[in-house]
Amino acid sequence: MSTVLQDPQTIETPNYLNAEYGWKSWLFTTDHKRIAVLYMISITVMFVLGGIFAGLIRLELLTPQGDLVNSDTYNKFFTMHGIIMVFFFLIPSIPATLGNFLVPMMIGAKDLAFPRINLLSWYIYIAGALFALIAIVMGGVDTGWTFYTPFSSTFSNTFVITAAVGVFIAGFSSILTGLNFIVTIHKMRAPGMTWGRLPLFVWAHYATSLIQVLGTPVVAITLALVGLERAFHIGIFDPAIGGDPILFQHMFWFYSHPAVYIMILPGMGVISELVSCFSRKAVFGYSFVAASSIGIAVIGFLVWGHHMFVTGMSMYASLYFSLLSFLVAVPSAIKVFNWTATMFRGSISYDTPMLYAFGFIGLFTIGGLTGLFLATLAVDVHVTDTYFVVAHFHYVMVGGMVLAYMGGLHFWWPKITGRMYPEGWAKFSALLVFVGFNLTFFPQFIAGYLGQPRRYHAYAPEFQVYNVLSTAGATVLGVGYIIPFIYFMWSLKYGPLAGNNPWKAKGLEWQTTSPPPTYNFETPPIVTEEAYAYAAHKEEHGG
Amino acid sequence: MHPVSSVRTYVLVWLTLTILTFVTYYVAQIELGEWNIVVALLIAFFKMMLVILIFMNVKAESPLTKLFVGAGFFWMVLLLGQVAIDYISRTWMPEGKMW
Amino acid sequence: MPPPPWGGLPKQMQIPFLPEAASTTAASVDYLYYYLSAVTVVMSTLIFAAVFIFAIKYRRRSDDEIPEPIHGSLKLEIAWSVIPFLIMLTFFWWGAQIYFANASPPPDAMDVYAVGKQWMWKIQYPEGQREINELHVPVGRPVKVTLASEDVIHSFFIPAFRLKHDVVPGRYDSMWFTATKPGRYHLFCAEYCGTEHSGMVGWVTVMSEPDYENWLSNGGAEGTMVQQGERLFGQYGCSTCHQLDQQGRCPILRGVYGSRVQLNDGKTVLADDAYIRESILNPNAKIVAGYKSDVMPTYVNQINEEHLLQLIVYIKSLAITKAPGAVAAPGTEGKK
Amino acid sequence: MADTHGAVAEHNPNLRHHFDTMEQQFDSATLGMWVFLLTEIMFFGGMFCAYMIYRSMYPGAFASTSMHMDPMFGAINTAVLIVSSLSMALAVRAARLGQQQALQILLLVTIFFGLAFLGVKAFEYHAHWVDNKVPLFAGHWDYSNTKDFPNQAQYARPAQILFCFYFFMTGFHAVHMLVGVVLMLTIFMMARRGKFGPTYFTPVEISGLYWHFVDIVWIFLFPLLYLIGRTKKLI
Ligand code: HEA
Ligand code: HEA
Ligand code: HEC
Ligand code: CUA
Ligand SMILES: [Cu+2]
Repeated sequence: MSTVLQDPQTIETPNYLNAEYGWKSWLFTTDHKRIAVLYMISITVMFVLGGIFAGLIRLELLTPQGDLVNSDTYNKFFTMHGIIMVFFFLIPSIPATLGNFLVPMMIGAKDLAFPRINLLSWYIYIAGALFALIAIVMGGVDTGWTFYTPFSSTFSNTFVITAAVGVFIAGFSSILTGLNFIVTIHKMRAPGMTWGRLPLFVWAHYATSLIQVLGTPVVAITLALVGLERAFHIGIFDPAIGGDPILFQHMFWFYSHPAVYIMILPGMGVISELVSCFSRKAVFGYSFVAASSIGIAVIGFLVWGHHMFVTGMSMYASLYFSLLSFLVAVPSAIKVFNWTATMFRGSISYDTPMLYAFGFIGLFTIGGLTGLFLATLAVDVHVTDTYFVVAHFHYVMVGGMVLAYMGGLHFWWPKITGRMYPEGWAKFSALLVFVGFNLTFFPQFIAGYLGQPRRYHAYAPEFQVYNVLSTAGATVLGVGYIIPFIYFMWSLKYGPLAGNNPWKAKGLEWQTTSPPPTYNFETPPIVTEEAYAYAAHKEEHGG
Repeated sequence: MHPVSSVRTYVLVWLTLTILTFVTYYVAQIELGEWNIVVALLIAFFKMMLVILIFMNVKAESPLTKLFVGAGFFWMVLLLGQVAIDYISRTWMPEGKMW
Repeated sequence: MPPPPWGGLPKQMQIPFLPEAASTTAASVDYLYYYLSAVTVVMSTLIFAAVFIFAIKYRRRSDDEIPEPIHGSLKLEIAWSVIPFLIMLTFFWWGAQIYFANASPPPDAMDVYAVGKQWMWKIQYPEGQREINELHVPVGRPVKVTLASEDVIHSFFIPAFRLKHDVVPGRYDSMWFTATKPGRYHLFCAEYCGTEHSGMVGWVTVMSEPDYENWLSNGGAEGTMVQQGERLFGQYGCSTCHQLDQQGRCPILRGVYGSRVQLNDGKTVLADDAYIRESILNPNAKIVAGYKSDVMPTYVNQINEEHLLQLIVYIKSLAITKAPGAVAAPGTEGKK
Repeated sequence: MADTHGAVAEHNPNLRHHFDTMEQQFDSATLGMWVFLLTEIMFFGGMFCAYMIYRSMYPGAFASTSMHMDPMFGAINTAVLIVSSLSMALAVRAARLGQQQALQILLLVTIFFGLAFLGVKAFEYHAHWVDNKVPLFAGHWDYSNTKDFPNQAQYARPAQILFCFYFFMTGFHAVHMLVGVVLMLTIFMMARRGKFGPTYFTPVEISGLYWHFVDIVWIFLFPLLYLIGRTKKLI
């Protein structure tokens, strides 16, 4: 793609963007594509907010003394950073935006099964986000994103109820999205779109939806119980009357471990699409990659106790959860190996989305493998609640999911907006993100093994080297995120027209116009071939 | 769409449910030790199955619906069972070793 | 351990990669860590190399080339799920070994008591020393730290020992270690516990045996924990009911600790720290056979964790040594 | 699928644009409801889980608190709910067969019994309030020994936890009942306006599923909260 400005024409075909105008046409839309855009805007706002908190965290940690803000403020920083990034950015990130946009198109449906519920889920999300924002404006929360009792239920004197209500509400938006996907994927597939032909992106979203539907209610009730305990000054987690704080952790992690797979499976779905498209080759071991998504979703519910190895949980339970944590790593390994094998004898291009896919494979592998350190009992005893854990989860969440989101955004941007972004800048910022990311989070592995505890506002001076590196990296990372923000805005107006299928990709979404018309397809598609059948019509492409 | 059950079936189920309610009520007054809870839960489970299969008509539903109903049970068991693993095995700590 | 390779550099330029290893556990955890790191490096190098090589070797040469499809291989799939899993099982096995070795202290471990409180560690020794945010231990002797919390969950973390344990309110936790190297090491609170969580830090001083004895002998002005406990036993009015050798409305506490107590619901319990603690805070939870409930008042919210520990140590000192697990007769008759 | 069935091609006004057939629409709605019920199972499941743990930790306290519930009310309420489930099932049947008159009457019966349940529940709550068995409100908690319960003070601390369970579980259940009643009222209004017929009764069907689910929750709550330790004379 050349970045030379071709005279950007306007898009004439009727599409979901020019179907109607005015803010009402957006706020009352039931079109899954418009709702996806609404979500995209909202989570971007939340990401910037979470990112600002991250910046403040890193700024504070530049020096060991903790001299920028006081400790209460710092505690609120990382809490709000964690809550916003997890519940209001990463969990809805790919499912509610790319998933919302693409799942119906990829299976050849006109919309999701329940378009009004889809819109409702966005409003619920906004309501939840408002509560979170109110909690911030009123003075913040300082419990950590994990809301551990009895600190959250009895001791903290910040706006825990408000924040918990926000998360509780946002949970229902996540549930409704999942519900909609499950029904849509079961009932709305186009003729010929059998389960064995579903794009892996759709499989990944099906697995994600299962977790959303089965896990989220448990965290909802758990946080509701914490909220009630605060409101009435009595409840079931209070050790003073015989309650067990560890039970809270069980119930919290029953959701929140599977939730980390809500935060990675959609990304894995994106990577499957990217690797296949930019290798022009069917994904190696399609059925294994599909099945491994379901495997992760199910086994993911068996391992939550690995967050509790030092809490005084029974040793035997620790053994059980440790063993199963290794089992859940197997399906992830299958995916990594299959992506790599897909590239073998492919025709690989280095377009920006593929660069993000390379980044994902590398960083997710490191993040996942360090997850294995944590699942190893004796090592976790030493590194739990240190920066080692912080580094692990940023590798999988930022290095994994955020890169996948960025990759997917670049890949489907032409479909969503009908326009291309400037390739040169995109490649440059992908590189910046990769370098900045590693600089930020790799040193934290070392600091963590050295013993720097997490959630520390001031730390022992010997850790400073690593923190300085980390802060420097975060700056680079921040710049790496700002550039795409600018050029995406630019491309909305000035980007060259993309055409229906700029990547020559397979998949129903590429067969319709860019941007797609309101009901996605002019004529209802009928599917006659496998997913990723790049070689099926070889002769048509000439050669 | 699936056939509807007869009014008779519904009324019979209702009768069974009502009778079982009073059975639970009275069985609870008989000393059975640990078995009281077991009996109570078994009866409740049986009542639930009646409601699910006949009132909610799952009996005549597609395998897919049955699968989802089954999944509900399965995940409940995952939650309760694995939390129980911790609490049950806490007392397995070798006794005699003071801590 | 040999001096670290960066040992010769000027102080500012020393960049450590591992914390000091100063306990028996530390070395074994480090070996496991090396092993895990090695596997990680190998696996990720393999994957990165494959990605790199494929990306370069099979780069797209013309815009409309379409490679031959390869649909998969069952053998490969099985290989790359089973082999990594087997490797991971070695992680599991090794990790579990060390974890279990750390589960229960050797019987001859010396006792130390630590109470976490927003935001400090209060340490007491049976000999009567008390310190705040300082822990002194002798080298080469197993030490068991009994952990209690006054308020929220804290976590007792000594990086140089590669050990930590959460301190959960409402119960006792414990951990044990054998220090191997004299020196001063960090003590951190590793579970987020509110405002000054990052200030809940201190030092562990490992001393040679003579230094330790020396240190023990100055201090302890208030007497040993047993003596303090005995004093509290009077202050809180325990002694008005519980007399040492005369049985009245309430059990004699001599010989209770470590025995199996017969309860009035027919069950028996082992009288360990947790049981004594519960007997004091929530006496009605378990009633000793032959006694009435509601005679002993509850002391919840009246005795803090430190005093509780002193009382327990005192009651413990009344134990008559005998094989643990033997069932005591109902009440405490017949005990000397 | 799209145009193979000539029969459905004549457009039903209730068919929403993004579905191809009425059958697809109906199946989606029912499946959607079942998935929603899955989430409800896990929602209550969280509480049942915590209940299970505490009950095994404090069996005596649980039995003691249970003595303060009147199992007769519980049983009557169970019976009331079962009747409402019967009328609901019959209402769905009537809807399927297109019997409009019967549908409306049966819906009213369901609503009536739903309200009856809530009425009894309110009555019970009031009794606990008067009896000072509401630890949630300062000044409404008293668990010292009384004539009928000479030894209950020994359970005073964990009993608070268990009363919290009682109020949280029955409270969430009551909220679900309330939602159900409102739902039924809506369905009733729709039925009166002649919305339903033998080809379109999806809303009746899926609200029926919801109603039965709420019934099932109570089937478990009744023995778990009211019927513990009934055999021990006095706790
Ligand atoms: C996207 C999110 C995400 C993902 C995908 C993962 C994936 C994994 N995580 Fe992580 N984790 C988090 C997010 C995530 N985690 C978060 C947020 C926390 C902290 C929460 C908090 O306390 O605030 C956390 C904490 C955490 C802990 C608790 C640490 C502690 O607090 O003490 C543990 C412990 O076992 C763990 C383990 C794992 C494992 C085993 C995986 C596995 O699924 C990884 C599997 C992947 C691979 C293994 C890589 C690919 C495999 C190969 C290339 C094969 C080759 C391998 C071999 C030959 C061995 N994680
Ligand atoms: C989706 C999840 C997600 C994401 C994307 C991130 C992104 C980042 N996180 Fe996040 N982090 C968490 C989830 C996430 N984090 C969680 C769950 C915790 C645990 C919280 C807890 O303990 O309770 C945590 C904790 C955490 C800590 C530990 C705090 C502590 O324990 O004391 C640190 C410290 O370095 C950190 C840093 C960063 C950085 C530098 C980024 C960067 O990647 C962010 C880069 C992005 C931007 C900078 C925004 C875009 C740029 C702009 C809009 C320009 C304007 C901004 C600036 C110039 C600053 N995070
Ligand atoms: C008013 C009388 C009274 C006072 C004061 C009292 N106790 Fe007790 N204590 C009892 C009775 C009666 C029992 C036996 C019933 C029971 O198990 O609760 C008992 C039981 C115990 C037990 C369990 C003994 C066993 O054999 O298992 C311990 C331990 C104990 N008390 C410690 C204390 C301590 C420590 C104090 C002071 C802080 C104290 N008691 C104050 C009356 C009292
Ligand atoms: Cu105490 Cu953190
Ligand atoms: Cu986890």
